[in-house]
Amino acid sequence: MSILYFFLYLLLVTIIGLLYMGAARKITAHIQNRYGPPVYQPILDVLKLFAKKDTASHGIMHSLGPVIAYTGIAATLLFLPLGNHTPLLHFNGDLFVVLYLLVVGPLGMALGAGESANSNATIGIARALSMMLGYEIIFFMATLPVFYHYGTASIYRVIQAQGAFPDWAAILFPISFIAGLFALQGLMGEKPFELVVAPHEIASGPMVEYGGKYLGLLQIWHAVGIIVETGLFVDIFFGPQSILWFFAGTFIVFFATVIVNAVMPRFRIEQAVRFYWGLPLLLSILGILQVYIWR
Amino acid sequence: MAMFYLLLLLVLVGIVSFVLGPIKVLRNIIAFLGAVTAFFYFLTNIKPGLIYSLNIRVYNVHFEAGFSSMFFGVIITALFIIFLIASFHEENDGAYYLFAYLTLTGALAVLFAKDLISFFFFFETMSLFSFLMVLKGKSDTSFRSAFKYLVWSVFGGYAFLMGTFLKVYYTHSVMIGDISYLAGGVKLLILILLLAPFAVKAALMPFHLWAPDAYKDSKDTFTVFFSGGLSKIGVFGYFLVLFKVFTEIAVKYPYFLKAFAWLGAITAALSGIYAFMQDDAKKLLAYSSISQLGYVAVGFGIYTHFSVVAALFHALGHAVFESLLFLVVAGVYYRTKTTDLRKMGGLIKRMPLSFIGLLFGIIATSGIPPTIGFPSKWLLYEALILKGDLLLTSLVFFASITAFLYSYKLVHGIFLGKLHEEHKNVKEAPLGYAFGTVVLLVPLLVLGIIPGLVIKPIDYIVRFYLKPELGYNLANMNTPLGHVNFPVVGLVMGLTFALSLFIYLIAGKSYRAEQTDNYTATEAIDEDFELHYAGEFYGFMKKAFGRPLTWSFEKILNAFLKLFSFLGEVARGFYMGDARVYLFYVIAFFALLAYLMGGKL
Amino acid sequence: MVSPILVIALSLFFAFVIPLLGMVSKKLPRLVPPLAMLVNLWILITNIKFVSRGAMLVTTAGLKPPIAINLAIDRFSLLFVILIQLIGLLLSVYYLSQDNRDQRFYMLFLLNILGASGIVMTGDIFNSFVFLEILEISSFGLVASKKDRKALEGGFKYMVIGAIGSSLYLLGIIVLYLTTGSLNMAEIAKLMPHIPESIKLFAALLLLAGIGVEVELFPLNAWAPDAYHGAKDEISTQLSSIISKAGIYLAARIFFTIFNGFYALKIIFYLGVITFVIAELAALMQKNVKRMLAYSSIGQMGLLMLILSLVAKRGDVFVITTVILLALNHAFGKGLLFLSLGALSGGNGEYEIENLGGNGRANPLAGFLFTVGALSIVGMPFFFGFWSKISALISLMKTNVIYLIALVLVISLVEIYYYGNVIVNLFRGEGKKYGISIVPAAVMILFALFVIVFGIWPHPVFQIAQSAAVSLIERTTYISSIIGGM
Amino acid sequence: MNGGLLFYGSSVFLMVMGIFIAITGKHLIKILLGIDLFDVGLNLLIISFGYVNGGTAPIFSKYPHIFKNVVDPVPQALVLTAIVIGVAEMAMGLAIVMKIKEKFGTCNIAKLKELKW
Amino acid sequence: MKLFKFAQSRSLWMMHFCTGCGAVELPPTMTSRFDMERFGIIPMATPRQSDLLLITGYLTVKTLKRVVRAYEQMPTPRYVIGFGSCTINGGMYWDSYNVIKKLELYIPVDLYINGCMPRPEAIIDAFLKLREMIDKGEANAWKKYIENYEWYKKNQAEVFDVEKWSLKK
Repeated sequence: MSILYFFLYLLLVTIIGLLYMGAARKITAHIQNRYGPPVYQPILDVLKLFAKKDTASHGIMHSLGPVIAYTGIAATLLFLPLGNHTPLLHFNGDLFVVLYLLVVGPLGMALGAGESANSNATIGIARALSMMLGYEIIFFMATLPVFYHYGTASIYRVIQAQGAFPDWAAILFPISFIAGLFALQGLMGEKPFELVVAPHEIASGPMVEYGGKYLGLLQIWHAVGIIVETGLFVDIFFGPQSILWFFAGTFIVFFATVIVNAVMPRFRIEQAVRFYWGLPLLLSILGILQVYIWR
Repeated sequence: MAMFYLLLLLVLVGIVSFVLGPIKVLRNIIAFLGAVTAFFYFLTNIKPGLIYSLNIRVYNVHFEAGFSSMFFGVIITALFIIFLIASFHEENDGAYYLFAYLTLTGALAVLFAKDLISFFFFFETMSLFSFLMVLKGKSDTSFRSAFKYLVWSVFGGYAFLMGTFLKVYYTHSVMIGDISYLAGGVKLLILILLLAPFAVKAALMPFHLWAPDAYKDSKDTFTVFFSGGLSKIGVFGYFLVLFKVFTEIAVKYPYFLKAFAWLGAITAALSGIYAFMQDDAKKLLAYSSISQLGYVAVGFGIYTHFSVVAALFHALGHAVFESLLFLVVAGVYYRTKTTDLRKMGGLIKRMPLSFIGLLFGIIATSGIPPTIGFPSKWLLYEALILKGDLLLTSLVFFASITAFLYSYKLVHGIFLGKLHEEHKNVKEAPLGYAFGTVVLLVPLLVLGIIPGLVIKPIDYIVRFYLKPELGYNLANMNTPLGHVNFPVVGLVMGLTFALSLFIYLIAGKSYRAEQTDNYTATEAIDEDFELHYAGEFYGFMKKAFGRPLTWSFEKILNAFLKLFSFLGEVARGFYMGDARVYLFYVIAFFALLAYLMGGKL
Repeated sequence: MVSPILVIALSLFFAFVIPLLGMVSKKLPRLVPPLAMLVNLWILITNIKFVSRGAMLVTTAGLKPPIAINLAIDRFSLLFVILIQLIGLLLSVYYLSQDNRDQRFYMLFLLNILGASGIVMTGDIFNSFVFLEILEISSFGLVASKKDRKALEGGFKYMVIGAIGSSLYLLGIIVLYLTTGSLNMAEIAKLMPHIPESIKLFAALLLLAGIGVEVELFPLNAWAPDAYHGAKDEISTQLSSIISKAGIYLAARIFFTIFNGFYALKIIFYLGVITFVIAELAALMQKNVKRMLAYSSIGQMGLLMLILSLVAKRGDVFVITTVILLALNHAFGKGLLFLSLGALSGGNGEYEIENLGGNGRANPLAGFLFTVGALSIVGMPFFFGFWSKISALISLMKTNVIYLIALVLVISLVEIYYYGNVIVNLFRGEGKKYGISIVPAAVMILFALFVIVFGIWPHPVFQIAQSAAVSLIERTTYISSIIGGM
Repeated sequence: MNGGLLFYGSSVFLMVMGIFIAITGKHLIKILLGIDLFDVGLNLLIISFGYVNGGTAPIFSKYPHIFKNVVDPVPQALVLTAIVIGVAEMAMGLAIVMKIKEKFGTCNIAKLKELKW
Repeated sequence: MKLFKFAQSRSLWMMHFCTGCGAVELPPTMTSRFDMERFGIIPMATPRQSDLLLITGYLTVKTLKRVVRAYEQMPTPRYVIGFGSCTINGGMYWDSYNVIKKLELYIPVDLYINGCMPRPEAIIDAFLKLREMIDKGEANAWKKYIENYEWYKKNQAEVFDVEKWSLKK
């Protein structure tokens, strides 16, 4: 029974993710005061992509790339408790399992894109991996004080440990929270740090050779990715939520990143990495020091 | 006695394979059989606790097989066999195998040695013969790097000797015994001196200058044993000095341990950065090997039960995936005669098995779950957080991020991207390499999924010195902080992979696009259009790091060495060349002495 | 019992027979030296059993010791004589392969060996001066025998310093004679306590001058680099292996048996340290391999004297055994290095590191032998040098001079640097091939064999060195067996 | 030992002159002569040690029992051999100097600077 | 499946080959005044990802080669809209030696918008027309390209070296 429950769960999250992407396009449209597509547009896009007759593939690894990407994000989803709603497997793994599974996605996509032997794709991947040097560190340093404070590495227990509104981790550790926000912007690949899929510069980066169903898979991967990344952030900083409040929380966080995405221009890659080693790094170190002093 | 017979056996096989040098086939068979018998002899007869001392009138050499020496001995001998099988494909002369066997003898003898002088003797033997092995390297720069390696390892050896003499002077015993009861700063000095050679062998930051060149220039198959096996002697040394020689180090010198951990973290981070700046596959792997050994140093620096078990497990992991990577690169070199990432590319089409080997190797190097790299990294992080120094944890995390960068650059440079014209009809790596790859893949996955198999012996070693706190069984590991069930993680990844494969299959079919059918803004491209972007892969990161990238410890060291050459100039100046001046020296000397002794005359 | 005096007599006889043989045929003189050496060795070996306890006295002209000149041989001096004769034999066999020698060279060679063995055997101080002079004059000749600009210059410098040194040595003897009234070493040793302190110091200083030149201590060794560099390779071998060993024996005999090791040895200690440091550092900067080996040889001698001077402090057997080990290792290792360098450079004397590049690969045997010699001198395991270096460090520790161990280790690191530099250069690129005939190759292999065989199993050499050291320590038995009459 | 100031003074003077010439001499032969002077001075010093004022040679066959002022014979014997050795030294030295003149073309020691540092 | 047909018509990813003077009409259609995104049409960077190819003006021999290559790189089902009269009959360049007179000969075109550079309203109309055609299943010009592939190739061969430029299927 749990297998069916697992499929349903995954489908639900994918659809919600696609709706988030539709909402994002709607928000950016309204910011540019135009109507923008209907919210369910991404679902249509995915269906259209899967309906494509035949798409070009450059080898087994090329076609397996999106598959591994989706595997990575799906596996991470399973280990991530959504609010205090406990999914199947969060007991068998903690923060580090999630962090390392998060990397499997981009690595799989990178392998596939690498196989497509297109220089745009490779430049895109080089940027994606270098960006990780920037935001991954800040994200980890932002979440570290929370885990250290509650003395556990399992996300579920961190959620339980945080009480009602006034003693959320976001309130107790404001500096780390802000640093986490900076990191989230990079993690999601939103506009100031949208160097990986920069359509104008490197023709949508790694996705340059992906068409049809591969692109469909990558869209789903991106959709689930939004939920997982924002969900992780919400779990750590916003404490125990019912499933509804959890999705509301993720949407609010997602809404914030989309707004920033709609108005910000794009960094050059070395500027982006250097930016992360500037203010956000300082903030996260302050966060850690705060834990030492305050605890 | 068993230990002495083992070493004797190895030396004899070495000599026999030297004598049989020209007859290739016979020599290879003998060499292979010798290694295998040594391995099984090692497993069957060497029991921990076996004591044996050999009296050669001048000094008596004491051997003792402890648990840790068993652990490392098995790793090193196994890697030696894999190295041997792969090396039959290269054309090596008899002397190559003689030196290989003598290096192995030195390494094993170091593991067994109980008294410090014989420890130094075998350490020097190992350094000398591995120097000769590197000297037989393939490129013309291998002389310079071999020489650098020799000077560095002899520097380590002499520091160790100095430490030994200090120890013997104060404790009047040559045995590897405890020195923590000594008074004053001398025990810190002895500790640092005894630790130096192992920091050199395991390429800790300030002592790592020899490693990249030596790993790059030595013969490819030997690098497998060199970086996988011999660096384990460094790790064994850490364990030996930090636990057996200086038992109450945590109590007496906690700051030394903290500095040691930070040094390990800095090594991991910096060599990670240098790794992804390299354009040569072997140099990249050399820096990656140094980076991985940095984690082991961090593990020892934390000095809790978790961290030491993590360090030993990571040392084993390093032996497995580092030798796997070097083996695959050796196979690629054997076929394409180049290790320069810019010249290779697209070999996945021609060498699929090697690609799988390298893929799992880099997954293990970056510590992604189903492989052996993940449990040790996970345990290391748990230990770091439990210990409480979060800044160190962040630096270690930064170092493990660099692992993703350089491992992807490696796999992309060699296997992905455009297949060059000259590699059109390159065949798969020969049997020796393929066998080694497959053999190494098994522990890489099995120990990744059920780490309990190996945690048990490791815990058994560390339990003797540190209070056991790590709860573990065959499948999962838990610490006060968190709990991981590794088979479940592996299973989940397999399940989701099957799911997404299913989604992929039900969608439409795809056709195999030809290599030139590529999006290049609709320009027509032909064969020699350079699509393979491998050189300067992270070029822009140079701008991101900016000037600090140019600082290197080598410059500081060379400035220091200038001092010696200055002194040399001064010393040389005395011998002016004119006989009369010499005469003047003699007379002046006597005049001076007479004056000094004048009082007593 | 064949009297060891024959060793000196026969050598003289052979030396002066050579010109006669020379007239008979060109080939014959070459055979004389090896024959002489063989006979000497045979004589010495038969005498071993007489030296098992205390010194053996050989009287000349029938008179009792204090009056006549006599030979006093104990195990310590017998070991050195056999060493000198053995290396002499090897070198003379080496010369067999070279036929462009004129007979005078062989005479000088025989005189040199005679001088060296004379010093080691004599019991009379003035007699040691005479043998020292014979040794020095013949080595001036040998160094200058190559008759090219470098050799002559080296020879001249050696001559100037050697002459002055030996004159001061003579003055020292006279001072000792005036105070003790006798010339016999044992006699002087017995009367030593009665000599006033300052006179004893003045005599020691003067004697130190003579010996210092031979043993290449710092201010007195200015001639050595030029002499080694100028001379032919075999002569440098002879210089480093035979002549300096005789110097070591003389130093040990005088400063230990006669002066019973008093504080004057402090000077040698400091001199030894300075020599060791300066020589090795100077060697670091050398571009010419021959000169580098010269400096390295001086450095090794400095270390040796350093250890010798420790004898006075504790006087236990281990320190002297180390001295003997170091001497043996230096004799064979350094000799091997000079000979193989000759083979590597094909005897035409261009020893620059650059144009030696690749020669090791071109003529593999010479390259291999050079590496063996270098690794042994540097003290790598499985070579005899390892044991001598370790025991040197242990003896340093035994006489609790701990900081010095650090200095010796740092300096030997420098040593490994420049030796490694040469070795690596030898095997890089392709060099010029020089033919090497069987005889010299055989000699070099014998040298190498000593170093390797006793490197792996040092037990027998330790045995001999220990017994010789014991005989040097027992000063009183030496004196009693000589003065106390037969 | 009471040879008087004359002998000691003159021998020391000779030795000092020898050394001075050897050190400051330009010409090779001058240096050799300096060394030889030093030897001669030394020999004179040794002889003067054994000198007994008014003593005669200790030949007992003619005057069997005179024991008082007999000159000490041993230093004289030593000096004999020392002189012979000095000669040998000088012979070898001059041979070398001849060859140097032939090969270097000059006898000026400043030119003998090929082997240095 | 009707749902797929609905999805295909509602989300058309457009790649406009900006030759000639039509390109300048597209920005206004994309941006806030006319906002074609509300019909699910967004510009994509590479032919692999797009299903709608807009030829926005006259084609010369040089650009036709690239258009054909881009067209072949697009996954099926793919649609082509020709802007302006130049694609129909060469427009005002009817007598120039290197302008392609009839686009029809070289790649199948689903829809033409006449007018010497149609205004954004006309473009939006065209998109809605195309959406109906897809719903009704009439927009299968891409099948014609596959069925009489040789005919198209013959025509193209007259104009440029097909061997070098076209993709080997």
